[in-house]
Parts: sequence; structure tokens; C-alpha cells
Amino acid sequence: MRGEGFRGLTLSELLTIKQVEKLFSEGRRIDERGFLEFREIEINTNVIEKAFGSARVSLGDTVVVAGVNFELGTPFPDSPDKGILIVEGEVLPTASFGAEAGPPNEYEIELSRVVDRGIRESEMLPLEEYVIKHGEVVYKIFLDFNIINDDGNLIDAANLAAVAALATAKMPDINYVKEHIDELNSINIKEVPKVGVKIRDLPIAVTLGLKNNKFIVDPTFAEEIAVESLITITHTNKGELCSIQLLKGGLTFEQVFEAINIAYEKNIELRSILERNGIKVI
Amino acid sequence: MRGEGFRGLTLSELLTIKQVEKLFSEGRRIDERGFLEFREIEINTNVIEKAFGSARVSLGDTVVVAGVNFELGTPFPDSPDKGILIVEGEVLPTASFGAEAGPPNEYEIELSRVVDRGIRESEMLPLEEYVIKHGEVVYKIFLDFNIINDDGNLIDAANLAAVAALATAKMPDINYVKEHIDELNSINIKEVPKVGVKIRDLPIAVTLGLKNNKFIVDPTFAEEIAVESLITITHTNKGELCSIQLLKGGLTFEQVFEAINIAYEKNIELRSILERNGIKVI
Amino acid sequence: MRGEGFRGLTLSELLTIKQVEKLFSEGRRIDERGFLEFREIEINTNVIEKAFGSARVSLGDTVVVAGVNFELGTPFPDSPDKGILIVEGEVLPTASFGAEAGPPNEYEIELSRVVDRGIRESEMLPLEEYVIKHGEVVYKIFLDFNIINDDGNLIDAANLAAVAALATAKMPDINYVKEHIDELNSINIKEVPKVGVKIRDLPIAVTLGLKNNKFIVDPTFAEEIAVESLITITHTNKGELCSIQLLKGGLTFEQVFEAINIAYEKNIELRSILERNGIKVI
Amino acid sequence: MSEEFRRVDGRKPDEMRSYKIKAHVLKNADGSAEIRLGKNWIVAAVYGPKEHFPKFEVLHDRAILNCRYHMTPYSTSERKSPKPSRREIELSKVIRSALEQAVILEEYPEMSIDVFIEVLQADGSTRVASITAAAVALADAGIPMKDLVVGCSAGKINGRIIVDVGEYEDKEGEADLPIAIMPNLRRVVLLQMDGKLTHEEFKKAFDMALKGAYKLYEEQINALKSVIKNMEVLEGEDRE
Amino acid sequence: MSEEFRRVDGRKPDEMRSYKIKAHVLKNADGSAEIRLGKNWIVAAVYGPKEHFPKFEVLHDRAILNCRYHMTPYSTSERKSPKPSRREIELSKVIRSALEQAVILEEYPEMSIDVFIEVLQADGSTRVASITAAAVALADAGIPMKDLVVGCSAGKINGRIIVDVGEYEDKEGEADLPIAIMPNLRRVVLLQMDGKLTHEEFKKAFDMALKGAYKLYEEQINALKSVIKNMEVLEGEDRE
Amino acid sequence: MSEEFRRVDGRKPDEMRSYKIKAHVLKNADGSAEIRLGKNWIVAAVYGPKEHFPKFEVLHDRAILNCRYHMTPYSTSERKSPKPSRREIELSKVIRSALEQAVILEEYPEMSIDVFIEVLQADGSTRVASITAAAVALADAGIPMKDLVVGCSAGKINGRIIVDVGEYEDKEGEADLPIAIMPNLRRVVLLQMDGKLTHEEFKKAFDMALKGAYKLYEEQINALKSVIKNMEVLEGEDRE
Repeated sequence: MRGEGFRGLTLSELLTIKQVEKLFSEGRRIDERGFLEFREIEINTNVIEKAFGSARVSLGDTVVVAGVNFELGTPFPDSPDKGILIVEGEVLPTASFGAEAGPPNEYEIELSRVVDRGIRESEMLPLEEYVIKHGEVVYKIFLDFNIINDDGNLIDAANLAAVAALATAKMPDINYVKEHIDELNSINIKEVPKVGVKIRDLPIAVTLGLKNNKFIVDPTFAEEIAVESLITITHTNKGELCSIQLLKGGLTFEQVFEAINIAYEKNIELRSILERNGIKVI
Repeated sequence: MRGEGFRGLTLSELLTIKQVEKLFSEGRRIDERGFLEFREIEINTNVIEKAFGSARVSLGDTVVVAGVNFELGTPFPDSPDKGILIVEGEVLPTASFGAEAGPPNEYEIELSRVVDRGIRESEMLPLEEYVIKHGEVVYKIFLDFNIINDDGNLIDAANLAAVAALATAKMPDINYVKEHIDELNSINIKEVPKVGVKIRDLPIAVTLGLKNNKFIVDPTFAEEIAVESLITITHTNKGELCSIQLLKGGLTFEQVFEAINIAYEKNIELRSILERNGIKVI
Repeated sequence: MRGEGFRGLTLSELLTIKQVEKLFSEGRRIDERGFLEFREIEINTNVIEKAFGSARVSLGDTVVVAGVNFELGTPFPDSPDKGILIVEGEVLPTASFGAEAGPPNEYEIELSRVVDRGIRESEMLPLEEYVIKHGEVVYKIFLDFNIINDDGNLIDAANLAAVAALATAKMPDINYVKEHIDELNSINIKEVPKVGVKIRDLPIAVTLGLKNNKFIVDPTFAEEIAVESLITITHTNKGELCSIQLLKGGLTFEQVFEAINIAYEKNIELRSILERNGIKVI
Repeated sequence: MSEEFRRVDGRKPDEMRSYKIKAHVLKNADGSAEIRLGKNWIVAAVYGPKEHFPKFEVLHDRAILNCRYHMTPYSTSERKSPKPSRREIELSKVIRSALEQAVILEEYPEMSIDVFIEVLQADGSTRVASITAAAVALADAGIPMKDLVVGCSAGKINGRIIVDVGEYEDKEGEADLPIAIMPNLRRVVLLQMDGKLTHEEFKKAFDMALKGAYKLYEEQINALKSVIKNMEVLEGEDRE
Repeated sequence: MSEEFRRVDGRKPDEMRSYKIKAHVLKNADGSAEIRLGKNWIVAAVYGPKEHFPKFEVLHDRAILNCRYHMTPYSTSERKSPKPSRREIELSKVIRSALEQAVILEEYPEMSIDVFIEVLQADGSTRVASITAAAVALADAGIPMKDLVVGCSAGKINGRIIVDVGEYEDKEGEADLPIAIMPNLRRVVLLQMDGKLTHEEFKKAFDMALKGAYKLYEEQINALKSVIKNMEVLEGEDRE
Repeated sequence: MSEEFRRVDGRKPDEMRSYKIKAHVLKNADGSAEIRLGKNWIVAAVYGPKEHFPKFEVLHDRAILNCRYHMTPYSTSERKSPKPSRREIELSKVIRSALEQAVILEEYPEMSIDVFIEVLQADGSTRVASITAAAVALADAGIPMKDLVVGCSAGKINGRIIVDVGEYEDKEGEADLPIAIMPNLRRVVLLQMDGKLTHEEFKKAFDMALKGAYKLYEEQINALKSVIKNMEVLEGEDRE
């Protein structure tokens, strides 16, 4: 995965990976965590006052910031009665030695699309309610997130930040906009009275690594390279699967189901952390 | 031409070129064809059921697929009463060792533009009939083609595929669209009743190579590199010239006319092959 | 600045730079100019008959061509009652050994933006008068310039060319366009009766180099590399500052004021050269 | 599931569309294959192993596997720009990752192997059809592999679990589950899911997709066998 | 200037917004810093000195300093495309040029040093806040410097000269003057201006910006000191 | 053709527009030339032969000839984006191909020669005017050539064959035939055509274009002679 190819790794990264591998063979993790234990999670919302919604999440040393923006836009021709949700994420060049400025590479695109799928497929946002005028004007919601520091498990961290930013966002009151539909050109979307975003679900992504036929959760950067396989499994509020992505390597048929069960257990744990931060489906 | 530059050629390609050159000096071609003989031509139309029109053409080992798409669009400001025709071709990376993925290079752009000019200048399609509303809504016709395997003479093969795909296309009935002009936004162009495309001409491109002051037609990949000059000459149904492109090298003044005469003869031959496949100007 | 990096310099350029440095230490310039003396300036306007306005300016061996174009466009949402001015400049690959074809690099972007700021901040053009319909249709003015040959001091030369092209442009009569507002789609902006452009100011950029704590004006290519610092200071007609850009190196606090005073003096000199060419604020 | 239930194209829930795989369909490529699955028409070409360029990217312990999944402009109902979309970039990545599990890259240090997949007509489940063709193309190129790779999808529409998801079912259905496996090593190497599935539904869908994959694996073998037969015929001719 | 004059956010003309600089805020970077200035929230990271790549670009007498100033999509009122704009490219250039005056590049021939600046929330005067954070990040990375670099802006609104221009003042004001200096060497290394200022007004604005810069310089020192203190504490721990 | 027939700009069918070629117009380029043909104003610059970069592209038996044909944004009625269009890429290719016939590239293995053509004002037949200027620029740079290259166009409007097609005639006419030749070697090195021409009309148009090209060839020679004269004058000065 990341860290591969000609860019190579720093010497310190290489040494850590070696150490991680050695410890794995002894049944231990480098930070003495349990195999199914998450690092410390910190969630702060509304960290960007000027955005409609925002969050900063840290998962150990992995740090993500997410922001939400609302615009007026034209719906896609094949869904004239739905708002538009655009999820884009980038790993900033601040995040690690190997991270590069420039257009998103395939790992960043996969990261964005996995986070996007969780939100979209869980139907977290009621997009069908974001229509100002059928086929012509809808809300366009941008959810942008950035990895500021990369110590692995970007998907889980980004998913938490995205979900926290969306769930705590204040959006422009659609009734107000509809009442002023004849003056749409002169509406400044930033100045429309705001109401809380209604959410219907909270997708929770859990990424597992597999090494020596044992699963770990919340892999660090070095662990992501050391493990043989990586898989992300996202659950809805009701415990349904809403997104899976095998990121690296392979699994036996049985391991697929084992992974799903672990992800389900951990999803409940993460869900309660979100709830402690006031983020839940009402 | 292609095959030049730092990408170089495979050893097998180089050996073939040497062999082609040796045989040329003996008055022979590598596949024992006559100098003015085409390879076997196969034309299949409607190979992509979901497209409005399509064709697969093989010219010896050169294989091209072309597809036609109709959309509603805005006319160009300087031709408010004309439909829009867009011809774009790419050599897929499947086509040869040297073919590359990525934006079209100058040879692919030349290939597209020569095929485009033949179709456009022969006035094959009645673009002025493709207007839904003067200056506002017209048909936008996309003709895309792809080289799947490249054994030379891409222009002739692509031209045949393009012409076959266009001539056998079923287009959305413009009268139906005009009748529903007030509901344009909700028209799905794919579901409009279809009628056959009317064609007014069939441009036929013939590419000639020159080696030791002798012309050959339908050059293979190795022959294209071995010859000194390459020229494509396109004729209309009535025997007019509608496009010429000197692709490589030079010609004496007399050779220009010799090339035109050969291209004319071969154009008649290709035209009859198209006719045998049911493709002709009515 | 330019000339740096791996592209390197030609041997002849390197020798000139060495010579420039040697002479500087003797208090001399390579072309025996005074430290505060400009090279010969030639200004020709209306050199591109087909453009709305144009100019060719040479400053010693630096040659710039600028052209002006008017289009109809949509205003920016945050300034619905203002025309749009777009200033873009490129150093053509003809300009020097090191100049490259391709998208503008950071030096070309800086060059364009400094020229743009002078014109915009001096409020040379009455953009608020270029509105056809509030929030919907305005004039979009393109000022494009190109460096044809680069012997340094591109900003001053480009600024003179830009200002001369704009000041002498003939623009489509806005009253005529307003009268035909119902037929905007069929208006060809090139055929609208023309009137002279009204200008309210003339920004004059003066670039200074600093070497051994002495300022020079109008640096050549070799001098730009030899000096420690470079700064451009632009004045309005009334002697106000309207743009400053430290291009390279640093200055003491006192030198900042010294530079401004020199730039002011030289701005008056350049202004009188423009006036001799019939270009002035009325 | 009631016996009467029929899908939009008349199929039973556990019924595959018709399929056909052909190996060695392109003259220039070192290996190639074509798959037709319903109206899917996909071509895969392999070039390599070959010297990798540029040099500084070379891996000293194994070959680099490049993979491009690409849809032609006319392959979809709405014309697709030939420029790779974010979706195509993601699929190229997961397909490459799956094929890397099977190809013995260590045999060719400092070299590279290119896999080019072109979707000529798309009809749902293109990614698993693509990987199925790509594996045959790799085998056709004589590249050493631990196992073939074969893919199949399952999904859910109107509450029912179905195999080999067609285009309409992909758009209108409630869930999509594309998988690819190494059939002899019994390992999943591509696994994606979107939509909503309970754990139970997932199990059912996963099993259906596995069965489909094993059927296509037979077809892969047939395709490769007829190439070998052709080769033997040719070698026979040679001997004469 | 009347004593009663208050700016839109209640500040006096010569009053800075609240500010806070923190060094060493990122785990992976060799050096890093965060600045908050009003609602500006900007992070700077330094990687290097490190081997420069590609080789042909290397300078044999000094290190290459790369610099990227970048605004995140959510940092501004209207969503910003993540692709660098012409404005961001220009600012990256002038910030790099300023930092090059302070960094002793000759110490690391053939190497490169990367400075990445990310604006997480923009609130006017981002470029001078950025350079102020970047200099702390460079120092935090242990890169040898002749001096720190610190920036502040001045401007003019409603005819009054003001320091530390906020977003509203940037948009509605008559002039903007961002500067950055090496505070001990007393040299200006970034200087831009737009809008209209008489020579007199310029002088006043320049002096105000200088004063602001020296205040922020104190804060830079504090930020670096607490890192050193932290290090001492850690070293202390080490010794135990 | 009736004697009374006059073209939109008053020309007879076989009448060229006014033209003027000047060699050595740019200070920095190794060779340069400017052509004015009607309102066309085109500048060509040559840099090289010079070391080619990057190294891996080098040809070991000859120089690489690079060529860029480019229109400035203000050269056309509608503002043109400075980014090269597909048309400009095609014309760059055919112009390069034509010049490669004349330049003795074998004299400079492993090197490259750059030809940059900038259209400052376009007035129809820019490609043939461009190649005519580029050949003079190459000669001015002292690059060894087998022959000059000179171009001219012919066309058809209102059923009449005309030489040196102007902008209006290009847009409104029925056919356009740009050619370029090596005048002494009597070889066609650029040949394009679009529109409709019978074989007979083509012959007539081709002959007209040839005649036009030979006229411009005289002007090329004049332009190069006056450079040589200037050089002699300069050398004379030198001797004094």
C-alpha cells in the first residue's frame, strides 16, 4: 500500500516496520495495544467556524480535518429530485515523508471513495429533501477532508471526521431558500438562516489488518505495511453492512466472516464514542 | 512515425522491418501481397448494442472499434443552425508494445483529425438538419473510435469503421424531440424513438506508402516505418478529393498525382466492399 | 530568479553575468548606462489590426506584444455590477534559451499578477461601466501579453505594453449592445460599432535591482541574475503607490523608502514617454 | 425464494448470464483474452515481462505490475469521456491488487508487466468480468501464477439475493457485492460491497458469488485449453 | 486618528488580533508549527534536509528550498478547489523567496528542504501568518538559519491606516501591505502591496506592520522556547 | 476564369497578397525570422543544435527536431486560449515533418534543435507562412539544410481556384490546399487538403500554390541575403 514503490521509506520507518513484524510474531503490538484495541480517539467538532460544519479527529497520531460546504447547484440529469453530495479527500504533504502535493493518487481516490460510499449507501443524509426546484436547483454538499498527519488507518479516521462534521453541520434553511426562489441569483447562501442537518444514519468504518492469520484493528502506518491483508468494513446504525473494501492482500473465505464480526463489534464501540460526543441518530 | 523515439521497438518489430526492407528491394512484400493490394477486410456493424451505431473493422491484424452517440447540446456561436459532430480516436494501450495509455499524442490527434476531415468535408451527415431550436439546441454527435490492435494503416481502418458506424446508426427521431421541445429537460435521449441516419456521402481514405519510388497501399506497421513517405487521400462518392494528408516524408510533384490516381482506384474497391456490407449512399 | 535551476544558463549568458558583476564592482553597467537610466523604449500601438487594442513595446532587447479582446460574459457572483478584467501573460519559448513552452511557471504567473494588480488597483478601467445587465451580462476584457524576446525587466516592459494596448483600444459601444439586449445571442461582438476606451489612470511599474547597496533601474537579463534584490513599484497618475512586489532578495527598511523614491522619479519619466506616444489620462 | 421469481431479464436469482471467454485474441499483445458476459464485452491485453522504464522506479526484488481498467466512450449509455474517471482509477487499483496475489512477481525482478483492460460494452459487473479476462490474458502470456483469479458478483434487488448483477440490477438494486478469488487456493483477493446487506444476506450473496466464480473458472480453463490445443495443432503443422 | 475609532471587530487601528503560535505540532514532520491569528488557523510542516529527487535538478552548491502555500477547500467562505490557484502559486513563490534569505542553504548542497503550509481556516493576512509559522517549523526542524522570518500586514480602510488586516478589511479596504522581515538582521524579505497608498500613508502602514511583526517575533520565540523546554523535560526523563 | 473576377480583398485569382520576410529579428534565438503575408504576422525562432534533455530520449544517429506552432490569444478574432489546441498540435507535427526533410539532422547526433513558431496575427494560410518563416530561421541559425522549405496555399471559392487563401476565403470557401516544398529538390514536404476538389481542380490549385511558393522562395533568399549583407557590413566594421 502506501510507502511502497520508488519513493521508498525513511530509515526510521523501515526500522519501525521490522520491529512491528518481530513483535507480531510474539503476539504483541509495538504500542502494547491489544490486537483488537483502538488507539486513543479525539473528536472535536465545529473547529472551522467559517464552514457549515467541521471536525478534527485524531486516532493516535493520525490527524484528519473535515469541512462541509453547501452550494446551490443543478442536479444530475438521472436524479433530478436529489441533492448532490461530493466527498473528496486528500492526504496533505504535511502528513508524512512520502506524501506528495499534487492531484490525488490512487490511494487517496480509494480513501475518498470508501468514505463516500459509507455515507451514501447508509443514506445518512436525506438527499431527496435537498431539492429547491425539481430538475433545476438542488443543494450541493461538499464534504472535504484532509489528512494532516498520517500514522495509518486513514479510512476509519476520515470516516469519523466526515460523519462528525456532517452530523453537527448547520445548513441553510431550505424553506427560506424556497420562499426566495424568484431571487435565487441574489441569494448569498452563506447568509441564509441556518438549521441543523437532519441525519438518518451514521456509517462506521472499521479497518482490519491480517498478519499470521490474526486480525488487528486500527493499524498504524508501520502495521499497514507489515500486515498481509487490509479490509475496511462499514456498518449502519442498524448493524447492516453498507460498504466493504478489501484494500490489500487476500483472505480465506472464513476470514471474510471473521472480519465482518470483528468489525461489527468495534463499530458498536466507535458508535458509543461518537455518542459521547453528542453525535447520534435521533 | 509511430515506433520512433526513445520508446524504441521490440526486437521482433526491428527484425520484421529489416525483412520488409530487404523484400521491398526485391520488389516483394512480406506477406506476398501485391504492392497495390489490400489485406483482408472484415466489417461488422452494430457490435455495441447499447450505442446508437457501432462497427468493428479489421484490416489484416489491425482492429478498430467505433461507436456513435447522440446528445442534446448547444450549437457553436458561429454555426447556430448546425448540429455538432465530434470525432475522437485513441490508440488503446492494448494495441501494441509502444502504445501508451494517457492523453492522445500527436499521432493520435492527427489520426482523429484526418478521419474527422473526411467525414466533415464530404458532408456525409446533414448537420443542418440536426437543429432542434436555432442557436439553442442541436444534436451533438460523438463518433469515437479505438485502435484495439495496431498493425499499421490505422487511418484507412478507422475511416472504414467510422463510416460504417455512422451509416448504420439509428438516431433519435428529431421530429419527436421537436414535438416535445417544451419538456426537453425531462427527455431521455436514449428513449426517444429511433430512425435510421440519413447519409449523403461516404468518404473513403486510402493511405499509400512510397519506397524506392514505388507506391504500396495498406502498409503494415513494419512497412510504415520502412517506407520513406506516407500519404492519405480521401475521396467522396462522386470521386472528388475531400481530404489529403502527407503523413511522413515527401513526394515529387509527379508522385502527388500518381498517388491521387492510385487512391482513386482503391477507393472504388473499398467502396464496393462497404456496399457488399450494405453501406452505401442511397 | 529566471535562469536558475537545473536548466542552467548558456555559456554566453554566464560570461555576461560575470562581466556584469565585475563592472558593478567598478560602479559601471555593461552597456555603459547610468545606474538610474532606462534603455531605449519603443512603443507601437495598434500593431494587431484584428484585436480591439494592441501594442508592441521594446525596452532595449526585451520585446513584448499585448492584445486586448472584449467578450460578453457573466459577472462574478460577488461583483454583479462590474465588468471582468483578465490579465494573462506568457514568456514565449522564442524569448530565450531557457524559456519553455507549456503552462505558465511561477515566474510567469507572478509577472501576470503584478501587471494585473497595477491595472486593477489603479482603477485604470471603469469596470463598473461595463455592465450590460446587472448580475447577468457584462464585458469580459482579456488583456493578453507575450514576451517575444527576454533581455530582462519583463514587468516594466509588459506593463507599458498592457497599458498602451488598453489605453488605445477601441471597444464595442456599450450603448449599442444595451439597445440590442433582446438579441444578445445573435450579436457578434466584433461587429458592434466601436468607441474609444475611457481610461481613468495609467499605472507605471518601475523595477529596481540592488547590488552592493546601490540601486539600478531597468535591469537586463544578466543584471537580474547578478543583483541581490529586485523590487517592482507601481505608481498611479497622482503619484500614489498602487502595487509593490519584492521579486527577489531583501532590502533594509531604509532601502524600501529609497526604492520608492527612485521608482516615483522614474515613473514620471516613463509617463512622459507614454504621453509622447499620445497615451495619457485625459 | 419462490420458484416463480424471475429477474428483469428472465433469469432465476442464482442464474448466471451467458458467458464466453476467448484467450489469445490480439495479435500484438504477449497475452490477451476477451470475455462476453451478458452484453459485457471486455478485452484484456498483457505486455511483459519487460524492462521497466523509467529506471528509478524499478523494484529490485520483484516485477512491477501495472494495471489499467478503462471504459471506452461508447461502452456506456451516456458517452464517457476517454479520460480515466476516479471510478476507473479505483477499479484499476483493486484489480491490480487482486492480480498481484496470483502473479509470481518475484520471478522478474526489475521488470514490469502491464495489464490493459478495455471495456467495449458495459453491462453490469464489469470489474469482475475484467479481472476474469485479465487472469486468462496473464496465463496466455505465459506469466507464472500461483493460481488463476476469477470474479463474480452478487447483489440484492427487491429484497432478493441474486448472482451476476446486470446493469439494471446494479442501478436499481439495493446492494452490489463483487468478489474475485483464487479458486484453488480458496482465497478472496477482490472484495467490495455497497448498498445495504444484513450479515445473513451477505453470507447468502457471498456464497452465490463464489458459485458463480467457480463456473467462470471452468470457462477460463476451457479458453486456455483451446489456446493450447491451437498451439499443439500449430506445432503439429510445424513438424510436418 | 480619533481615539473613538474602532474597527469592524472592535479593534483599534494599531491593535493586533489575538495570536498563538505552537511549535512541533505534527508527529511525522521534521519540524512543524501552527499559528492562530484571529480566526486564521494555519499549519506548516518541514521535511528535510533530505536527498533531492530527481537527481538532475540538484544544485551542487546549496540545498533546494521547496515551498507550497495551500488553502484547504473548507478554509474559505466559498468552497475552494483543492487544485492550486494562480494566487497560491504566486504566494508559494514569494514565501519561498523570503525563507531562502534566512535559511543557510549552503550547508546542504545537493539536498532539498520542503516547506508545506496548509491554511485550514483563512481570515485575512494568511500569507504573513503562513511565513511566520513556516519559519518556526524550519527552526523546529533544526535547520540552520541566519535569523527567523516573521510577517505582519498593514492596510487602509475608510481612510485609516490599520495593522493586521482581517478578512473583511482585506475585501472592503483601500489597501493591503503584507511584509515579512528578518527581525534581527532588520531586512525586509517579503513585501507586497496593492490598493492605493500615498507615500506618507505607506510609511505609516509600513511602520505599523513592522511593529506587529516584532510582536509576533516574541511569540515565535515563546513557541520555540516551550519546545526546547519540552525537550529538556524529555531529556530529563531520559536521564532518570 | 473571367478577367473581371476579383476576390473579396480585390485580388485576382492568381494574385498573392503582399508579403515581406525578415531574417534575424530576435536577439536571443540562434536563428529567427518574421513573415508578413497579408495581415499574417508570424515570428519563428530556432534554438540549437544543443544538448538534448532528458538524456534517455536522445537519438544516437541524428538530432531531434522539435517544433511548436502556436497562436497567441490575440491573434484571432475570438480570443484563443494560450493552451495548445488539437489543431495546433497537428500543425506542429506536419510542419516538423516537413522541416525534417530539409534539415541535415545526421550532422548533430544526440542533440536537438527547437523551432518555435508564434502567430501574432492570423489571416489565413498561417501554416504555410509559418513553415516559410521557420525555414529562414533555421538557415539564419546556420543549420545545414539540403534545401529551403517554402509553403503556399491554394483554394476554391465560388467555384474558382485561387492562390494564397485569405481568412475570409478559408472560412467561406469550398476547399483549402496548403503545400510546402523544397524548391530546388522539387519535392512536396507538406501537403494537406480539405473541402472538395475534383482531380482537375486539384491540379490547377496545386500548380497555383507551387507558383506562389516559388515567389515566396525569392523573398526567402532576399531576406537571407540582407542578413549576410549585414553580417558583411559588420565584419567590415570589425576589420576597421
